[in-house]
Amino acid sequence: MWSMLADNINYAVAMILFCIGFYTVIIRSNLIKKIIGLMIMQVSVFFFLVSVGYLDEGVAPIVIPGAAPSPMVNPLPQAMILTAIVIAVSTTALFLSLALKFYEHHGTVDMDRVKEEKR
Amino acid sequence: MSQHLAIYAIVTPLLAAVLVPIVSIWRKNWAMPMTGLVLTVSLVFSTLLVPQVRASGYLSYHLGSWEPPFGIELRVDFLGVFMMVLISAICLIVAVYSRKYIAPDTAKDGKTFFFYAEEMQEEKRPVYYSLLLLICAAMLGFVATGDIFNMFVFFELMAICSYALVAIPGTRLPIRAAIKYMLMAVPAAMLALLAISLLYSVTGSLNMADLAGLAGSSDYSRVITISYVLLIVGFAVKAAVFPLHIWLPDAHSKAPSPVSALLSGLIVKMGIVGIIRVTYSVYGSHFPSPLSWVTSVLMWAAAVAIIYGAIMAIRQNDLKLMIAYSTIMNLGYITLGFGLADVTALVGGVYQIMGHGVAKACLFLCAGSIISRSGYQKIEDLKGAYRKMPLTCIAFALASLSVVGIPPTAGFIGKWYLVTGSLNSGYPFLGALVLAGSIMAAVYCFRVVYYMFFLPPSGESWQNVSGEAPPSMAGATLVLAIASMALGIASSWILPPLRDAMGVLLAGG
Amino acid sequence: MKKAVTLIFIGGLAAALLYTVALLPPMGDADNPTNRHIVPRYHERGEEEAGTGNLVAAVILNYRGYDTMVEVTIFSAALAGIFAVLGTVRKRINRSYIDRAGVRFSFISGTTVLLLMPLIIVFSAYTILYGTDLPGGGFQGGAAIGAGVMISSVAYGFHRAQRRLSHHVRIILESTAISAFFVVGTVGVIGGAAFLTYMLPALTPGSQSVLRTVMLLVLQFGIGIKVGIICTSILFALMMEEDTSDVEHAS
Amino acid sequence: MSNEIHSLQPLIAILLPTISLVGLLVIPRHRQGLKRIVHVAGSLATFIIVLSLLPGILDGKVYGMELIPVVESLSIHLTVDALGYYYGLALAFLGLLATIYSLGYIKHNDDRYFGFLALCNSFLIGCAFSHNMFTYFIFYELMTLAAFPLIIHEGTDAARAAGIKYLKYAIPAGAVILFAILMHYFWGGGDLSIVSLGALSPDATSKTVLTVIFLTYFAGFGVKAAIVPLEGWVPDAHPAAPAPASALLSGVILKAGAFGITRVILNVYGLDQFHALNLWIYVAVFASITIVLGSVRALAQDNLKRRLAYSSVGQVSYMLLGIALASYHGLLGGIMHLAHHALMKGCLFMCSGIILRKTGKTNISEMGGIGSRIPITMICFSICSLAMMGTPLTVGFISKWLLGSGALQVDRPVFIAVLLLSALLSAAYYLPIIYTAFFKKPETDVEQADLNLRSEVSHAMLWPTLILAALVILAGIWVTLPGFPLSLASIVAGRVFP
Repeated sequence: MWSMLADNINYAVAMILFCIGFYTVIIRSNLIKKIIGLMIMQVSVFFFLVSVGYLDEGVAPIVIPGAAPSPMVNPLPQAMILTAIVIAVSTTALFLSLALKFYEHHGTVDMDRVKEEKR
Repeated sequence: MSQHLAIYAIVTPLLAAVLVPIVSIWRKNWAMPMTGLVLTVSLVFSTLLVPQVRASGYLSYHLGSWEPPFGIELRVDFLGVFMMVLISAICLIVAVYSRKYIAPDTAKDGKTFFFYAEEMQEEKRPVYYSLLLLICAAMLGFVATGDIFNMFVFFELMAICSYALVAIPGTRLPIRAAIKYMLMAVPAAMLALLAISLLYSVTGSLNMADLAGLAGSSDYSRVITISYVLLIVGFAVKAAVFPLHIWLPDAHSKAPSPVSALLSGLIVKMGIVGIIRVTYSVYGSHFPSPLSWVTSVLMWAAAVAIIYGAIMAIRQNDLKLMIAYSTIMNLGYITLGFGLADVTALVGGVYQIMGHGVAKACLFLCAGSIISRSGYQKIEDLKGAYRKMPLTCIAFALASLSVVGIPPTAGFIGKWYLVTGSLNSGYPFLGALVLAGSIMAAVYCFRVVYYMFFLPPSGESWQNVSGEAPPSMAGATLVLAIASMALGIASSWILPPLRDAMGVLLAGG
Repeated sequence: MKKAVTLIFIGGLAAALLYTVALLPPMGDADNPTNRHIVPRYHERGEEEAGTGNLVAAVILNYRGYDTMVEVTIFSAALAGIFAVLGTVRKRINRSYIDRAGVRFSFISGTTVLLLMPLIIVFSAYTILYGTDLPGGGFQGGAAIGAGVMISSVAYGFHRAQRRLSHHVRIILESTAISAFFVVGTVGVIGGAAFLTYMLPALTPGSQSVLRTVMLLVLQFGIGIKVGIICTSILFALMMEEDTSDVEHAS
Repeated sequence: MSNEIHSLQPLIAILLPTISLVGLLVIPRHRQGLKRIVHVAGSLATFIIVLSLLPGILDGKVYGMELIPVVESLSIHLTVDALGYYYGLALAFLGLLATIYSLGYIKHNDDRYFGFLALCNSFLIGCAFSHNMFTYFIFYELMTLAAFPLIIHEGTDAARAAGIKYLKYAIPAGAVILFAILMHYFWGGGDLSIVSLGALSPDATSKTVLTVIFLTYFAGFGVKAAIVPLEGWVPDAHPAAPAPASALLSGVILKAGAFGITRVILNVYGLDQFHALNLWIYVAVFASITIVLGSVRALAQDNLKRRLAYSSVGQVSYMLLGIALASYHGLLGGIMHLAHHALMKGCLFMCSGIILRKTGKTNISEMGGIGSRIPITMICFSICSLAMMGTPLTVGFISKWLLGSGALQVDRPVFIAVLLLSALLSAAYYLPIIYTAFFKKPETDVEQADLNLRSEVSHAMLWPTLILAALVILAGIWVTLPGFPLSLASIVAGRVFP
């Protein structure tokens, strides 16, 4: 088991990062920190995916005409990451705008400081 | 040409979503007609798909003409096309309703009673319509795709649009509701993405049909189980399965009413459709071990959700909050239909998706008409509403008949199948629970109906209400109400193919 | 209390995930399922099938072009969402903290930007043009354009950047990518193939490849412009400040 | 059913009352007279259509038509067999008279009232003509909801409270019935037919399950049929509702529950199985308790309509008792009592309505001497109350006699004791009313004064009362007239006891 963890150290790091991000999202009451936690989660998943795509002594998946054929890493996870990055950027931007509006309304980005109120 | 219908039903709204803001730079009031036109096109295309799908069990479309495991495949089975028709129809009605709702005109005596009038600034209206189109396209793509990563992408598109639509009034409570929603939904989406990556890392494929085969014969069955659980959790947040429902009441009650109708009627259902999809088309067939306990967990969660949602709905005093909690309860019904893992119950659940979608959209739109017309949100303020807004109140009453499950409405059919299914799979207790739930539904629905129709207005209320909502709004609600009746009577045309489709699904296909 | 519960929950999650990691196939192994199942075809026939030496671009634009189409739509959705939350330009005065802090057009930064700007534009154009065969592509180039606009707006102040690139212009440019995808896909349909097929079966092989290259370029530029504009718009939307006189408390 | 003759008439009979709804929608508000004509026309046409089926039914024909299937293998299917026709005829007739009576009685907000009256009629006819439990349940639930506005029509707080109480009883009852139907559907092999005898085959499942299903049905329908632990809504709903509505309530709506139990006993289980499973004991015991308790509670009431309501609680159980006895005469008497009680109690409630309108009195103790003021009404009242006690030459006597001999046929004399006891009790609570009305002097001189002006009410209210009273006598003397209860009930009993 531990040997497997050692082999897949990237995976392990990704998972730990994921949990750190999750913890931040839950614990921190500051919106900006929550957003940072979300980004940590996202990045950890990207890290995991790119490690999945890795191949020992593989080169970038670019076919150069006339070059000697050498093992190339897996392009599919990279494409998936590109998509996921766009999603992450969009989510973060939207969340930041919400935080901005929250700040305009309440003068703070700390969710606990704001008491519940009815419409 | 006909094989391209599915893709164009999805792509046309996507394109229109970016064209609507451009057009409305010069022509302000073309936004809604464009939206309506495009959604009609989608509706027509999805409806034209039905005969094809019924003829050949499912319809497979290879995008970029790459054969499946290498490219992305659209795989529309009967469940998919069923959902596509439902989605485009409800989105169309909501778009028609929204026209007067977000762009109110003042009443005869010059003063406008519209509640969101100052909150939906004029420059936000094209944005609203393009978000509406995007979310419709996202849902269509979500139910139509046959590729699990593509499913996730559409899921995210849908999620982002729904956050934005909840927050569109820009005032305090909608913003807070949207933040709460995102704080639960984004980590859930990340869990789903992680699950998909795990699945990919042990199978090397993303195509569902392909995965179904690989997952069965994989050496990494435990990883696949874990990825299944993570994926289910990711979808369950969207589906507001019981312990993960916390975001729902705020988001649904604070959003503008058409958006609440969309959220309650369709978007939460997408989570359950996703659960059904991945369970039966990816993991289920050759790999039944996760089903056994995960589905039973979901079943009991659903049982709790029914009771909890009903009790909370009875205790509410705010109209939209009550409807939102009733949504939690009905999601419990649908999840129960899935959790029983029995064909009849699943048919009941899916029929409930449709019946509840239509009825709940109608309830929220009626609440929107009443609130925007009179500003009253408390239930006891609705006394005597019938005298001022008869059509809206009638629509509300019909829809609540369906929510309660009075025959012959769509809700009744769904409950009938749920109870039969629970008897079928040896849980008569749950069947009784479903009926007890419908009694409680009667308590909270008929209370409102009783206030509306049989009580005189209290004091000065409803004095300065200028009367019925504009025809487009009242018409939209009435259409939905009548549909929820008709779907109960016409069920015999929908049920047999649905039962066949569910049979195929449960058999793993 | 909350901390404790969260720690237990997160600990459980971490344990489960690490356990999963221990079960996963060793990283980088040549006969992992990921390297055996679909990818070999991409490696072997990717170039002549998809017409791009950059296999990532091949996957993005060709094998999984549909994903990319939805992806660029997500960008528009995010922008629409931000407009929905913050409102668009018209109701807001185009002022930012840069304008308020008296730092107006510091000579050094201005000159630097003046010198850098052409390079950035050229570089991004290059990235987009050669993205099909070399590292790069529409997203990267678009990001470069966006960065260029950002530094210029930081250096010259926000309102001047606004004047150069008004809201309406951005709205219009923002639709390029999806329109490009729609057009390209429809061409495939007209040609009798499926949506997003970059070839017309009617044509001769030679003109096939020409058509395909054209289409790929159309897509790359569409994506590039779109990404750049979106980055700019998001920046503008977030930089704009409410005129504090009419902060709406409509609640 | 195999020998079912396809005919549209059942459907037309169900749809006809709704023409008065159309009348409500299209006729402008100020043309009230025209509206009322339309209401009467609707219910009259219904009655005529139902009557037009009579000859065929007497020849033992069975009409029917299958409407759309709702759930697969379950369809909304209308069938007119003898039992259903008998119930349908009774309620169409009473509905017609109640509509005419309402013209004189209802004073305010009558659009809502007449609309829901018409809906109630059509849904009740749907119940009567339904082919399977599924159809029955659909119409039953709709009828339950449609009766609510009738109960709360007066709009007073008491009426609202009564209406809410009614819903509190009726909606859970609906859910219970639905659960029973689903169990029946599941374990009965998907056959919910209620026209063939003994559709639920015993070999399908175990005795316990059959018993459970039956008791669930019994509890569900028992709420409408006012079986004793579940009768709580009846004494509140009747006084609150307008007189014609309460006439309908105890005349036919209470019977809808009893009719459902009858269908379950006769057609779902079949008398033999019903006995083999010893289910008759539950029914007979509960019915007897209800009969006695209802009469005893009636004694204590001073409000006239409350007393009548409790009397209905007792009377409806006569039916169930007769059927539970499972002897030829008992069955005959039980089924005949459905219509007999509808006639008597309808007339009584209409009389109470007239009393209310003319003298404004609701309590019996204040009714001194009204007999000399509204003599015709009070004579009708006396006839019906005598019939209630079972005086010979009235319908009450016939059903009691048949029930008694039915009890003897299966020699269980204890039930004769029950019948006699209830007869005595009903004498004890009806005779004082007659005495007060005719022989007691009013308290105050003022009333004494206006006794001299003896004026009956409008014809619209008087004639239905008279017709009912006349029928009570006529059907008591000329029993065998075709179309009268005996002719139809004997067909039903003849099917059960060939």
